[in-house]
Amino acid sequence: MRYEALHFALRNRKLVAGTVVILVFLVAGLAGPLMFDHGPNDYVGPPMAAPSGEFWFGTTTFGQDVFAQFLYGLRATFLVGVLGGVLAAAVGMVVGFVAGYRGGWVDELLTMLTNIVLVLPALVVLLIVNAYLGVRSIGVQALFIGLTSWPWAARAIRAQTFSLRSRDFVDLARLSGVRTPRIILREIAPNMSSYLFLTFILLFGSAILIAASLDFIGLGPTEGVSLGLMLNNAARWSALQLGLWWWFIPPGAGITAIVGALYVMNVGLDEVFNPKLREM
Amino acid sequence: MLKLDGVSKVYRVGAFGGRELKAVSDVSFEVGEGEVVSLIGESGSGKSTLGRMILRLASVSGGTITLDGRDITSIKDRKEYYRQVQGVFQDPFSCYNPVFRADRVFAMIKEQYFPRAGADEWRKRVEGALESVRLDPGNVLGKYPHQLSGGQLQRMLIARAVLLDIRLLVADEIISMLDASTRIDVLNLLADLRARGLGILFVTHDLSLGNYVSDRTVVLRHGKIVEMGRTDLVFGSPAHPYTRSLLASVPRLHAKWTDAEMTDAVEDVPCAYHEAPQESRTRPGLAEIDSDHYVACADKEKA
Amino acid sequence: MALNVTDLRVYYRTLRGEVKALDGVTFSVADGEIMGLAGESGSGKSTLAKSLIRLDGRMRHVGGTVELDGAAMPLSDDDAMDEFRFRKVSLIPQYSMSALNPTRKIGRMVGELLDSRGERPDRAELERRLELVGLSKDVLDRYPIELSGGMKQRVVMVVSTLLNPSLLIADEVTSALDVSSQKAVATTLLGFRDRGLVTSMMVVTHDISLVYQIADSIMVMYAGRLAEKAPADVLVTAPRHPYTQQLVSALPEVGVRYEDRRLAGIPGSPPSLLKPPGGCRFRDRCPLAFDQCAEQPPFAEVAPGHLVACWKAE
Amino acid sequence: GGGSSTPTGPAGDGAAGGGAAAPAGGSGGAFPRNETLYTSGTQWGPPANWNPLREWDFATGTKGLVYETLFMYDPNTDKFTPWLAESGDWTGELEYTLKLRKGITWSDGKPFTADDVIFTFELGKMETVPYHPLWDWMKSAEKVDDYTIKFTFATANYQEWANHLYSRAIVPKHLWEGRSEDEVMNGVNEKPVGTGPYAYQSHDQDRMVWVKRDGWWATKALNKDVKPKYIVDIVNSSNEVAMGLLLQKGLDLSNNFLPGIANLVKGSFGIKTYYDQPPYMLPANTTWMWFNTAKKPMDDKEFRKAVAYAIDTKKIVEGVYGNLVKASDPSGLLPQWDKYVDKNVTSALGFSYNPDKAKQLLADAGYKDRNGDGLVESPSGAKISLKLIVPAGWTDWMEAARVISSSAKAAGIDIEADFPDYNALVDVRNQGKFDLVLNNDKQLANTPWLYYDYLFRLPVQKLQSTTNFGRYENKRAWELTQQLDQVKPEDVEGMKKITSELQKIQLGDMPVVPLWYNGLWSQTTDSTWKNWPTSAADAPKYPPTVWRNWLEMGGTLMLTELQPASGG
Amino acid sequence: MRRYFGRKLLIYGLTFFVAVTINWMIPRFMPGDPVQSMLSRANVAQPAAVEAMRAHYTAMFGFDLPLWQQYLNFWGALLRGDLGISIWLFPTPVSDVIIRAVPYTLGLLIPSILLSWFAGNRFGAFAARRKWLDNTVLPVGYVLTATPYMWLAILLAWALGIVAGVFPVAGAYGFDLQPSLSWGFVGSLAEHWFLPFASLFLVAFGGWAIGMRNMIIYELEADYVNYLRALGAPARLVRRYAFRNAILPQVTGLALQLGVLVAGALVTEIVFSYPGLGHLILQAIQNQDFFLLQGTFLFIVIGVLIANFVIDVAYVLVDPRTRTGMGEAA
Ligand SMILES: Nc1ncnc2c1ncn2[C@@H]1O[C@H](COP(=O)(O)OP(=O)(O)OP(=O)(O)O)[C@@H](O)[C@H]1O
Ligand SMILES: Nc1ncnc2c1ncn2[C@@H]1O[C@H](COP(=O)(O)OP(=O)(O)OP(=O)(O)O)[C@@H](O)[C@H]1O
Ligand SMILES: [Mg+2]
Ligand SMILES: [Mg+2]
Ligand code: NI
Repeated sequence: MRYEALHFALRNRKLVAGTVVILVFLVAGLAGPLMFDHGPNDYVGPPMAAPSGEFWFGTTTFGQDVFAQFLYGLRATFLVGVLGGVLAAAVGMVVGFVAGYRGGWVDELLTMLTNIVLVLPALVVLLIVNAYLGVRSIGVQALFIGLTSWPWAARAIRAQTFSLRSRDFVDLARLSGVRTPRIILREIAPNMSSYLFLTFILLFGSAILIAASLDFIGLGPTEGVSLGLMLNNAARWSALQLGLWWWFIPPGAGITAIVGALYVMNVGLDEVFNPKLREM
Repeated sequence: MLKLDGVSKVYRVGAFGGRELKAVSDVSFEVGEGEVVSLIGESGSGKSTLGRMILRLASVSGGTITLDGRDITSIKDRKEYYRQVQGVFQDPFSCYNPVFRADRVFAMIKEQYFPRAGADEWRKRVEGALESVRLDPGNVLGKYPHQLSGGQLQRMLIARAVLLDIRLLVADEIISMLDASTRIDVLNLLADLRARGLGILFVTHDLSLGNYVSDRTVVLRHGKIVEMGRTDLVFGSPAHPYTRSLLASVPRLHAKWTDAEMTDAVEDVPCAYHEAPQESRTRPGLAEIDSDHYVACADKEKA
Repeated sequence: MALNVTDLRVYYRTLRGEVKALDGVTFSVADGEIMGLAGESGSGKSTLAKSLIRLDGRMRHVGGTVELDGAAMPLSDDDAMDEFRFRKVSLIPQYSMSALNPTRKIGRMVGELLDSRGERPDRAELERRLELVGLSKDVLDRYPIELSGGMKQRVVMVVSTLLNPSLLIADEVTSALDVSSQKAVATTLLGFRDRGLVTSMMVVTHDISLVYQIADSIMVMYAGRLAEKAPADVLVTAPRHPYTQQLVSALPEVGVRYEDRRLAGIPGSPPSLLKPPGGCRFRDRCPLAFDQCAEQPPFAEVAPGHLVACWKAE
Repeated sequence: GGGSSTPTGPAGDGAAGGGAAAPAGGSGGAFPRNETLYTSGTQWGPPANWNPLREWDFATGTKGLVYETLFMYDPNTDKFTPWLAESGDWTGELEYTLKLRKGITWSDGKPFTADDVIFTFELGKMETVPYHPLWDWMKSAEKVDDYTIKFTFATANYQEWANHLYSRAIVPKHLWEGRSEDEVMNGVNEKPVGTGPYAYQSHDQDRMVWVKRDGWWATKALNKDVKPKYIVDIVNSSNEVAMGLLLQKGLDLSNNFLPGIANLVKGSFGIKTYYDQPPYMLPANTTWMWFNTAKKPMDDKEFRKAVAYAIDTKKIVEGVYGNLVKASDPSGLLPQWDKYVDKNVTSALGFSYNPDKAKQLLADAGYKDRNGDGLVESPSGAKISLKLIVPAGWTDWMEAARVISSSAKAAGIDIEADFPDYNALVDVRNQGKFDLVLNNDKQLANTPWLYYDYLFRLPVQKLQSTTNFGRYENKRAWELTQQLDQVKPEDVEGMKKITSELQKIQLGDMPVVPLWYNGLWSQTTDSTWKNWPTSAADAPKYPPTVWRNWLEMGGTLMLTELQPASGG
Repeated sequence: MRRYFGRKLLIYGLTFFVAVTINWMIPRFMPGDPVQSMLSRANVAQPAAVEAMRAHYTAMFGFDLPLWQQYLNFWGALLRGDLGISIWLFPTPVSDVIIRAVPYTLGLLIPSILLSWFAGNRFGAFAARRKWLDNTVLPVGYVLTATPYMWLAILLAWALGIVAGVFPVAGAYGFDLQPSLSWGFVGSLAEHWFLPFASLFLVAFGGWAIGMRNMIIYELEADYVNYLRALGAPARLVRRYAFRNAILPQVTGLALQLGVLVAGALVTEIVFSYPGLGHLILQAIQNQDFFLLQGTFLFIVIGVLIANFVIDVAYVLVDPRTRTGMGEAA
C-alpha cells in the first residue's frame, strides 16, 4: 500500500511538478544567499539598474541587488509559511482531534470557538492586531497567522476524527487499555496522515499569502527582507511609475510560483491518496 | 458471572443533546461461565449498544452491570476489567488500523499488559494463541491487514482476546461479514472456547447461527427483551409473535418459504404472556412460561 | 433465450497487472428465469453483474460476447450500451440507500430520467407500481432524505424496472438487511417477475439459503470462473461440484446445533486472480483433485439444465 | 490615472445637479481642464474640517485661500508683506500698533474690521487654542478705531510676535462670536467665510475643491489675481499615486516626496522642480538626530561628538534620497538663515563624516573595544548598544536609519535601527525612554529662534512633547534663546551675536546632530499652467507649495503668478 | 429549523461579542497614547498649550474613566450606532467616515464575489469534464488563486494603467468630475472600478473554478451518479445533477471565504487608492486612528456576519437535506 502510493506519487505529473518547483525555490532560498558577499539591503550597485549580467534582477532605487533580496526573501517567505503553517496545523489538529474524539460538550465548546474564529475575517483581525502591537518580526507574524488561520483545518480534522472515532480499531485500542491521547496520536492521526499533510500544505500556502499581504501593507517585519516586503518597497518607491519592473515582478512571481506549486502539489497528493481521483 | 440488571441506555442526539433516544431499556440477563448467550434482534434493536456497555465503551444510563457481583463501573482500572472481558467486532477489516501491520493488535496487548515480557517469551505466547485459533503464525504475522482474509483477521482478534486469559467475550456479529465457507470455522472456534470455560455473548441477527452455538438466547426488539431462555426452547417453541415472525423469515436450505409465510400473517397469534401464571412473572415485564423460557407481552408493546 | 453469455472475459487493470476477475464464463438465462449467482467473496459475481450493465473505468472487456434477446450487447462501447440500459437490462444496486439524487424530489427525478431517455413518463403506471411495493404516491413529492432506508430501496426497485427490462440484475441487495427485511425484498423481486415487470433476473448474493427461496436456478462462481449451474433444488440437494458441495454443507440451518452436528468449513483460500494457476482453480482445496485437474474442465451439461465444471462430475 | 486620461464628458447633457454644486461651464459636472489647478501632497486624509484654528489638520487652503493672515512672509527674501494689515509698527517698547487695510470684505459681504482681528487674538484666551501661550506675555489688544489696533505686552518677544503676525488666520467675529470653546477648537466650520481669493466648492474623500470667488480685495488693492478658477487638491493616498498622476499630467503641482523624481526631471517627462539639479528642492526643514542626554553614554558630549562624526550623511543624501536633499550645515540652520550662521564657529567646531576622527574621539574619551567585537564599550566597561528609532512605515527615514546604523557600526558604535509604530515612538520619545530618535518637526519660519527654542527649551518636563526631546539641560543656552526672542527682527547683528553664542554651545555639546535638509517637495508640469517658481532667472521665487501653513509664506502669491499654458 | 438558526445566531452573537471586546481591549492595553500622538502631529509649539489640549482630548475621548466604565460606555455608544470620533479626520464621526467609504467597497466586493462565484463554478464544472481543458486551463486557475491579490493588482495597474494607459489607476472617479448623474461621471466611475474589480475577480475566479472542478469530480463518483449511468441517463442529466449538488458545498465555501475575500478587497483598494474601507484601514493604521480602526473593523465584522447569515439562509433554501435533517434530528 505504501509502495503503491509512492508509485503513484512518482507518476503524478502535478505532484512531481509542484514538488520540483518548491524544491528549486527552497534550495535557492537556502543556498542562494551564500553566493553573495553582501547583504540583501546593502547598496552595492548603481541605482535603478535594469537586469544585467552582474545584477540578474537589476537593482533598486538605492542600488540594492534585487536578486539577492529575492533569494533572502525566499527564506523569510518559507519561514513564515512553515512556522505559520505548522502552528495553524498544530492548533487545528489539537482542536479538531479533541473536539472530534471527545464529542459532547467539549465538542460543542470547541466547535463554537472554531466557528467564532472562522467567521472573524482573519486578515482584518491580523491587520488590527498588527497595527496595535506593532508586530515587527517574522516569528511574531507567523505566530499571529498561525493563531488565526486554523479554524477550517480544525473543522475538517474534526469531521475526519469523528468518522474515524467510530471505527472499530479505535474501540479495540480502548479495549487494550490505551489512553485517549495515545489513541489519538497512534491510532487516529496515522490514518489521517495524508489528510493532515494536505491540510498543512494548504495552511502553508495561505500563511505565505497572508504574510505577503501584511508585509505589503507595511505591517511586516521591519528588519530583513521578504518577498512581501520587496513588493511593499517597490510600491513605496514608485517602481511602477519609474518603470522598474524588475523590482516588483520577481517577488510577486516568486510568491505565486511557490503558493501555486503548493496548491498543485496538494491536488497531486490528493490524487495519489485518493484512488477515486486517480482515474481522471 | 456477568449479570445485567435493568440496564438501559439513552442516547442524547441532536444539537446540545436536545432529543433522547432510548436504545436499550430495562434489560436483565446473565451470562455464566462456559455459557454462550446469543443476542438476537433486528437492526437497531440495541444489540451492539448492549455489547458496548458491557465492554465499557458506552456509559450505562440506568441499571447495573456486574461481574462476579462487582459493578463494572466501580472497577476504576479499566485494564483490570479488560483483562477479563474482551470484545470482537463485526467488521474484521475495520478492527485493524490499516496503516500498521496486523500483529500490532498483539503488540498493543504486550505494551499495556505485559510490558516486562521478553520478546521471545512473548512471541511464543502469541504463536500459542494463534495456534489455538488454528492459524499458522508464519502465515499471518508481519502482514498488513489488507493482505489477510477476513476469517484470518477475525481469528487473530479472537487470539488477541485469548492472550489475556479472559473470562467473557463479547462477539458482536463477528461472522456476518465472513464468507459462508469461513464463518463456520469461526463459529466452531467459539464453541471450542466455550468448552474451555469462556463465557460468550454472541450478538447476531442471523438466527440459524445463534441457534448453532448458543446455550441461551435473548431476543431483543426496540431495546427491550421480548423473549429469552434456553435456545432449544426459544427456537423450538417460540412464544412471542415477533420471535415467530423472525423465525419464519429465516431462509432455509431445504424448505422454501410457504405462501402463508410470504404474507405476514403470524402477527395474529396471541402471545404466551397472558397464559403464563401470575407467580411466574419473576422478572418485570416477562413471564416464565417454561423453565428458563421467558416472554414479554406483545399487546403491551403495541400500545 | 433471454441472455446468452459466451466466454466472457473481463479484467481489471491494476498496478501489478491484470486481475482476471471474469475469465471465460459461458452461460445463459432463459426467459422468465430467476437465476441466483452465488460464490464467495472475490469470486467475480459483481464483476459479472457490472459487465452486463456498465464497465467502470478500470474494467476491460477482453473477450467474449453477450447477447440479450438476440441482440449483441456492445459491452465496451459505453455510448452504444445506453440503448440497452434501463430498457433491456436494468440494475438494482447494492447502494440503494444512496442511489437517489439527494437534492431532487423523487417524482421529478424519475420524470427527468425518463425524459432524458426519450420515454414519456406515465404517472399513473408509476403510482400503480409504487402501490405494488406498498408505497403511497406521495413519496414522489418527497426528497430521498425524507424516506426510510426500506422505502428508498423499494423506490429504487420500482424505478429500475419501470421500462420492463428483459433482464434485471440485483447485486447484493439484501446483504445489509436483517432477516425480515431480506424476506420482504426477496418476495418483492419474485413479485416483479411473476407480474411480468421483468422477464428474467439475475440475483447476486453470497447467501445461498436466501437465493434458494426465490431463484429458479443457481449459478456458483469460483475464482472468476463458473463452477456449477443447476436448478435451485438440485443445486441445494444434489450439487455435483466439490466446491458447491462443501459450500452447501457449511451452511448452518435453524435447528442445527453445534453439539448435534459439527459443520466444517472449506480449508484453504481461493487463488489470486492476478496470476491464476492453470487448470481447475479449485484444485488446491479440492479433496477430489487428481492429475487431470491441471487442465481446465469444461462447463459441461451433466443433466438437463445442470452444468458443472469438474472432471469428476458425471 | 485620474484627471486627464478620463474622457471628457459629452457636451450639453444637462444632467448636472444644478445649483451651486455644479461648476459653471462644466459639462457633465466636469471641471474644465484649462481653468483648473490640480495639486496634491498636502492632504493625507479626506478633508475633515475647515477650522483655521486647527492648524495641523484643517483642509489645506482653509488658511491662505479662505482665511488670510495679517502679513505674508517670504522666507526666500526674509521679507514681510502687509496683507490684511496695511502696516504694523512697534510704537513703544511694549506696544505694537497695527493698521488694517480698508475695503476688505468677508465673503458674506460683511466688512473686515479691527474687531475681527481683536476677536481672533482674544480667542487665544481659551486654554485649548494653540496660541493660548501668547497671552502669557501679551497684555491686551485694544481697538483704536475700526482699522487700528493697539497691542500691549508684558514682555516683548519680538521674534515670536513677528511669527504670529503672519501665522494667525483672522476669523470673522460676526460668525464666530458666541461659539463655545469646544466649537471653536473642535468645530468643523463647514461653510468657511473668509477674506481670501477662494471659497469652498465641494469635497469628497479623495479631493478638496476650491472655487475662485469674485471680489477678492487684493485684485483691486494690489492688482493681484489668482488665475485658476478651480483648485482641486487631491488627497494623497500614496506617493506612487501622485507620481502616476503627475506623469499623466493629471497634476499640475505635486508637493509630494517622490523618490526617484530626479530621473524624471532629467528625462523628457515635462516635470520640473525648483532647481533643475541637485538638490532639486528648496529646503523646508532639518532632520535632527536627538540624543537622550539623560542616559548613558549619551550624557557624554565626547561620545555624542563621536557619533556625529561617524554618520555618513552623504550616503543618505545620495543613496537614500538620490540627491533630492542636501546635507545639513553643522549648525542645522536652514540655508535661508545662513546669515545667522557664524562661519567661524562652524568651521572651528563643525563636524563632518570622518570615521577616523570618530574613532579617535572615542578612544580619547575612554571608549574602547574590550571584547574584540569591533564595537566599543564605555569607559566603565559597560556594553553600549543603542537604538535609533524611526516611525515604522516612514520608508525614507527607515532607509536613512539603516545607513546611520551601519556607518556608526563601522566606526565602532553599536547603533541599531528600530522601527516602532508612530504612537509608540511618540510615547517613548516624549517620556525620554529612547536612545536616539530622528525628528524634523520644526519648519522653516521667519526666525531661527524657533529652532533654538526647539533645541534648548527649559525646564525639562515629565513629558517633552514638542521640544528638547533630548532633555538637554543648559541654562545658559535657554537664557540666550529667550534673549534672542527679544531682539527685534530688524536687528540682524544683534541676533547674530546671540546665535553665534548658541552655535558655540550647540556644536561644543552636540545635544543633537543635524543631518540633512528635507526638501520643500515640489514638482510641477507646464501643460496647463506655467510660470511656476523656479531658480530660473525670470521665474517667480515664491516657495512653490500649497502645504498647510505655507500659503502665507508665498503659496498664495505663487497662485497669482500662474499663467494658463495655452494663452488662454 | 428554528433550532438551527437559533444556534447560528448564538454563534454570530458570540462572535460579535468577542470581536467587540477584542476591539475595545486592544488599543487600551497597547503601548502608545492616541491623544499624545494626535497632539504630536498638531505640532503645537508651547508645551503649556499642549498640556491643556491633552487634558481636553483625554476627557473628550473618555480615557480618564475607569476601564469598566469605558467598556460599558463603548457598548452603549455602539448600540446607539456611535463609533466615536475619528482622530485622523477630526472631528468627523467615525460612522460618517465609514458610510462614505462603504459604497465603494461594496461596489467592488459584491460584483466581484458574486460574479467570480458564478463564473468560477460554471467554468470549473465545465473544465472538469473536458480533459484538455482540465489539463490546460486549470493550471491557470491554480496560478490565479496563488496570486497575492496585491500583486495581480500591481501587475494590472502597471500593464493596463501605466504602460498601456487604458485604465486609470487611482481614485474612484476622475478628479475633474463631481458626482452627478451624467454619462461622463458614470463612465468615469466604471473606468476606475474596472481594474480593482478585475484583480479581485480573477483571483477569486481561479479559486472557485478549482474548487468546483474538484467537487464535481467527487460528485461524479457518487452512488446516484453511478445509478443514473447504469440506467443509461445521458451525460447531460448527470452533469446537471452533479453541478447542482456540487454547488452546495461551494455555497458554504463562499461563507468560509468571505473573510479572505474581504481582506483581498482591502489590499486591492490600497493598490488602486480606491477610497473604500481598505484604504480607510490603511490610513487609520498609518495615522494611528484607533477609533476609525475600531469602527472599520467592527463594520467589517458585522458585514461578514450578516453575509454569513444570508448565505446560511440561502443554503437552507437550496439544500433540501438541511431542511428536513433539521426538522427531524438536529
Ligand atoms: N452513538 C450513538 N448515538 C446515538 N444513537 C445511537 C448511537 N449508537 C447507536 N444509536 C442508536 O441506538 C439504537 C440501537 O443501536 P445498536 O447499534 O445497538 O443496534 P444493533 O441492534 O446493534 O443494530 P445492527 O444490527 O444494525 O448493528 C439505534 O437506533 C441507533 O440508531
Ligand atoms: N476496481 C478493481 N480493481 C482491481 N481489482 C478488482 C476491482 N474490483 C474487484 N476487483 C477484483 O476482482 C475480483 C472479483 O471481484 P468482485 O467484486 O466481482 O467479487 P464478488 O464476487 O462480487 O465479491 P463480493 O462478494 O465481496 O462482492 C476480486 O479478486 C477483486 O479483488
Ligand atoms: Mg450492531
Ligand atoms: Mg460483489
Ligand atoms: Ni400479550
